[in-house]
Amino acid sequence: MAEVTYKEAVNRALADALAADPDVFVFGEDIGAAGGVFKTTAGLQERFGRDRVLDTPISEQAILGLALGAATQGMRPVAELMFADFAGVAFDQIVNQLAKYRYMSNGQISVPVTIRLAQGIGGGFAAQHSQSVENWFLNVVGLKIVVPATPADAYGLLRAAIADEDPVLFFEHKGLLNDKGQLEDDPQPVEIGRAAVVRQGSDVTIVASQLMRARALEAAERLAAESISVEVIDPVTLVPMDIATIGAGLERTNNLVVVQESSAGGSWGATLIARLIGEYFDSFDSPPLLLAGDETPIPFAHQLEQAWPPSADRIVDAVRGLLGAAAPAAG
Amino acid sequence: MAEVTYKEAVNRALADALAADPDVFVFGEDIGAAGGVFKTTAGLQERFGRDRVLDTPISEQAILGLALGAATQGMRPVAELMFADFAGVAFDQIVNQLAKYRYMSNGQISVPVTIRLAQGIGGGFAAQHSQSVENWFLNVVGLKIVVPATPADAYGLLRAAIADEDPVLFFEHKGLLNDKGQLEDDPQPVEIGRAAVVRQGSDVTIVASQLMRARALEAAERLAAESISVEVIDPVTLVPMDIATIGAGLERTNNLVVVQESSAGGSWGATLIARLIGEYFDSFDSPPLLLAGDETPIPFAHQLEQAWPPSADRIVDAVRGLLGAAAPAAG
Amino acid sequence: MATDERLEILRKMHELRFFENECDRLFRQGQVKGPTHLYQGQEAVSVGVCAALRPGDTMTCTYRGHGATLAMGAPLDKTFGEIFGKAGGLCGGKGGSMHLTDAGVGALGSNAIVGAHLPIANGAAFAAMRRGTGAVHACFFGDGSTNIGTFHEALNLASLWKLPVLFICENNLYGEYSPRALTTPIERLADRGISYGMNSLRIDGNEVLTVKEIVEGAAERARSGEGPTLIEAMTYRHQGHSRTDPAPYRPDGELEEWLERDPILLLEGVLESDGVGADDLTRIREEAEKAVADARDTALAWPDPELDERFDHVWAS
Amino acid sequence: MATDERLEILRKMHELRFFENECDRLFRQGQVKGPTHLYQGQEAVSVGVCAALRPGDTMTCTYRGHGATLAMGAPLDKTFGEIFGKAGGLCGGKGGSMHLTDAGVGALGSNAIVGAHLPIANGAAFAAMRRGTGAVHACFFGDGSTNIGTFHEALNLASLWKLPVLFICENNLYGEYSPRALTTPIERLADRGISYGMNSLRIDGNEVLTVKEIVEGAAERARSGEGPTLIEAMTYRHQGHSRTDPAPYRPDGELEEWLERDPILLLEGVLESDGVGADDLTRIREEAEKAVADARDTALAWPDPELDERFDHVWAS
Ligand SMILES: Cc1ncc(C[n+]2csc(CCOP(=O)(O)OP(=O)(O)O)c2C)c(N)n1
Ligand SMILES: Cc1ncc(C[n+]2csc(CCOP(=O)(O)OP(=O)(O)O)c2C)c(N)n1
Ligand SMILES: [Mg+2]
Ligand SMILES: [Mg+2]
Repeated sequence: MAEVTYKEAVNRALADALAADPDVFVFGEDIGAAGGVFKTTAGLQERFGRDRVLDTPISEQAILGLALGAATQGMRPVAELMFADFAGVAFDQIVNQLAKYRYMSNGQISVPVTIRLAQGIGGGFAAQHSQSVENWFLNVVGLKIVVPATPADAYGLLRAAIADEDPVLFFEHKGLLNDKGQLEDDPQPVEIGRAAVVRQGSDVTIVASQLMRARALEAAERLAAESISVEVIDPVTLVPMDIATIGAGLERTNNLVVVQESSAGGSWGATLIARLIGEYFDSFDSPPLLLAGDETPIPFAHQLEQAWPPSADRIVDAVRGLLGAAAPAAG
Repeated sequence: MAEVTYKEAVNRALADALAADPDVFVFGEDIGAAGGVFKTTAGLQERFGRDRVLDTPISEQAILGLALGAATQGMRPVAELMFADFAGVAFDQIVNQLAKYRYMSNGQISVPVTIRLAQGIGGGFAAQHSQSVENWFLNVVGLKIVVPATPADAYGLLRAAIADEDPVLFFEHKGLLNDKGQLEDDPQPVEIGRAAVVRQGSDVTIVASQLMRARALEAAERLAAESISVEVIDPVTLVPMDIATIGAGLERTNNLVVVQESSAGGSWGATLIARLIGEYFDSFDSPPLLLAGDETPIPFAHQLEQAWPPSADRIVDAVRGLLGAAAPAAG
Repeated sequence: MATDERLEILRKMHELRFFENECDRLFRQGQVKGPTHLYQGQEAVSVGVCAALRPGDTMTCTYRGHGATLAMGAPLDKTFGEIFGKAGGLCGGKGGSMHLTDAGVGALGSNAIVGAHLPIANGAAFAAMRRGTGAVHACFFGDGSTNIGTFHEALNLASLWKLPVLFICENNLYGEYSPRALTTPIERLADRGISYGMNSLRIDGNEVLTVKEIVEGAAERARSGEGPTLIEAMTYRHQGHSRTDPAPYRPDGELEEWLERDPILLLEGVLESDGVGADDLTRIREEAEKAVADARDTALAWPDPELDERFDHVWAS
Repeated sequence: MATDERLEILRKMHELRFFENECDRLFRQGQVKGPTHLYQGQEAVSVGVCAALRPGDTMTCTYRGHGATLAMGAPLDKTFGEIFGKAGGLCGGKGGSMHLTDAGVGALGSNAIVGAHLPIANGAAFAAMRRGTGAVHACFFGDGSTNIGTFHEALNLASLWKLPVLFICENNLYGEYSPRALTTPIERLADRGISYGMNSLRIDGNEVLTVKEIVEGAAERARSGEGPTLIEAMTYRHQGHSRTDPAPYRPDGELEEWLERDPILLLEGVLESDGVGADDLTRIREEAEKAVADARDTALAWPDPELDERFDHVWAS
């Protein structure tokens, strides 16, 4: 067991995958010689050579297409999109190609591609470099979507993603890169598709991922002081979503708050709520609440940016409101 | 009043907009000399000339960027993406540029762009040419999204879209192009953002758009024979969604079914349900139901394709199940 | 090249031609649903290219891909079956006319998004290079496709990394209903290779033996690590863009001129002047015609997929 | 060109230089948040280009766009204000360093997605052409940006439609941390114009007067309907890619060589040899320095935006 940063965990997962399987290769813009703009790939090219850790031109469509094509031949490409927002310039390759390739061929061809995307708010990068874009892909069937919040999950899920026969979008949150956490000395893959109950509680279930997870935990601490017992669940994987674990949490607390960084429209939070209300209708004592980013593009100025996504304050207030409203009905 | 097809209504809206405003121009691949692959732009180039109705190379990014740039100068571009699925190759221009341009400039620059996209299942076009891709844009703030189902709405909303100062994605459904309906002799724009109650009913509210609207109406007819009274609401616009009209319907019937062509994840149906359950929690006698396309890419073979989206049969069964289940609770 | 080999090339061209004629007929009869983009007139390109390939080489192509898929060796019946949406089709009916895949023969998929497969082609070539298999990848696309962004990105990367890929631009003078001049400011598309420092040439795409010879050379370069080649093969499609297009935009006489340079006639002419008898030529043609008719009947008799099969093969795991 | 005009050009270059030096200093002090991509060393390109433009012309540029935005005429204080995220900034603090817009002077926006503004540039030029205003559009981008799909699509369409747009490729030898050769298989990027039949040239981007003269010619062509020009301006950035980059990848001596060809020194040399006195040069420099310092202080004193302002200007209606 050692303390590592999220960034180091990603780096180690890449290194271990490269060491374990000659079919793995890692590539993207400035990830080789320079070790990546966020240094998540630092040292990999020195260690594994320029044949397996490759710098590319600024050509996101060429990068993802190459990953797909190499995967058809059984290789295990790990492609980086420097900022997740750049998925926009290669969207077709993800949604019309990668997601559908296997199906259109009737299973003749598998495309075990991992795409790493650095996403999220907080760096003063403004509207085109700060989005959490995981939701852009929810309506596209055929992609697994992973959103680790801790170093251990980052390591384990990245190993699992690379080993997976299906394409996986692996979202690294820029705001978590320097967060620290424990990692086993011989860390293992973490199964894709499992939510984690990260705090026990009996009054309300908060579902929150990545940057919002810590805020939910902070809110839970503060609410505990008011004798409100909060359960926190990290979905960890968005597709496939672990409905069973989250539904079980809901059945324990009968109140649900989903906290997500991005706006509400077409989001995983909305999708989750719609699904749970259909399947667990009688388990809700109060209306499920979706706390989401503002209904605007992300502004640059520091204070505006800080105000944009849900804060621990907003979560605390929301839970108070919810339980206040629910109490009579439950009593 | 005259009977016209959906396709003719689109054509007439374009012609009227071109005639009314010299800043309007219409362009896209094969839309000029050939009148478009679906013939929605037939005759426009002959009438308005090659300066205002332009054929382009196969360059979707160049097309949408040109629209945006011309709009910054006060022109009113109407760009066509031949198949909506091709939004994938120009996604950045829509989500990172068009949607954010006004905001990032703090309102200095408006981008009154209309993008016409032909979407939908039913032509045997398979996985890359049959999608309803409206949901790809829901998590991106700054785009209005319009999904007309009738010739009158197609005409009126297209005129409104072109006149709108904000970017509008105007989705034409391929399966409706030859549908007929009435159009006024002097048709007027239809306000963006208004849902339409297209059938009165008291037992359940079905919300359905485009191809699903007729199926919902058919299901309603059949259910009427079983003395189940179905209200049908067409959202018409997905962003901004007319929550008030739909919520009022829900308050009348206390049961909700949303029927959409596309899959469930990250969809407008899921978003609508999540929002309504939050705002109208006490109005639901039964769990809201989302009937959606299968959780697969769209298959080619005729029978498989037909089986993919919700059918009138599936809607009838779902409503029966819902009311059967709801009856005891309501009684 | 031995006469036998050339006769096999002729047979393949006939098969492609008869296959497309059958598709056309069946579509017009309404027996088959969905769009279709036929290949009559361009047979020398894919047959010539694929004749220059070796086992283990791979190929990607476009929605106008019946020809290239057959030229790679996909069986006639399963290819028909896919276009008919049959359970026994190459892709169990999930892909259809625009999405033919036969991984076993290296046909990695036809693509319905213009230009999307060019970056994918690079990937297959990259895998071959890394593994040192000596394989090359042939990537077919049209003249109109050279205006989309993926063309640029893919050729740049292929040249930079010296990937063993052959970019075969089938210049049939039109992209959908638009003649080249309406969409492209230069006439010689092979010149676009200059942007990438790529070996590039324009060839007569109706002369199958020329195509084969040129591609053998380019493939040899690619296999030995000298990188990709862009080949602009001048050809013509005898039909409209798709079955709903009567091609009214063609100048008078253009089709007729190209029919005189029908690639099958050209090859027959070469063979005749080399002494192959008319009866041999007729026999080959008739055998091909019969093979196509038999395959069609076989495939037509196959069952439709079960409705539940639509849920299969979304996920590997 | 009159001496006065050249002195104004020198003043502008000094302003850009001092402006960036201030940004650098303030960022390093942590007084300002967010990324920043500085422009020192490349001033001759945007100042030269914009000096060749007329009122009514428009411009788009990249995240490395402080210089081009100022060169178009955006005020120093409001530009600082935007980078500081102030309410009084060009975009009320919503845009920041990578998204500077001053529509009043024709600065239509810097863009943080590589290549995304090239198609947008075409649109502004199209509007000018349709309305017959005679305006041109100047579009700035880097060497690394010539490998992305939008570059190809935009140049093709611009040439086809003879749009009055000037594509100014600022070749500063690097895209982020990658030298040209790591990403691009040809050395002369101007050659990429061949793909579009476009008038193309490579020029010394550190000689501001050359830049201005060449661009005047290209603008004249564009205004008179002869279409776009691709100009590859050779230059160098004195800083790393962004503030977190110490540029360890530079070969020894490279920076020093380019510092000898600092565009400000080069222009001062020309002016001196034309008889302008050292005191005049000093005065211009000091005035520029003071103007920048004053603007900085003005902007720093502005209030931050109110939190509720973040909801403004999403929608026009
Ligand atoms: C990205 C994209 N844009 C547009 C289309 C529609 N489309 C299909 S084929 C075609 C013309 C392609 O022309 P060309 O590359 O010359 O190939 P050909 O059909 O002549 O073989 C177009 C525009 C598409 N399928 N994908
Ligand atoms: C689509 C996209 N890909 C990658 C990036 C990240 N990125 C920002 S600047 C840059 C390098 C651009 O180099 P160049 O065009 O030479 O411009 P310079 O920075 O040298 O001015 C890269 C890769 C981006 N912003 N957008
Ligand atoms: Mg063609
Ligand atoms: Mg550069």
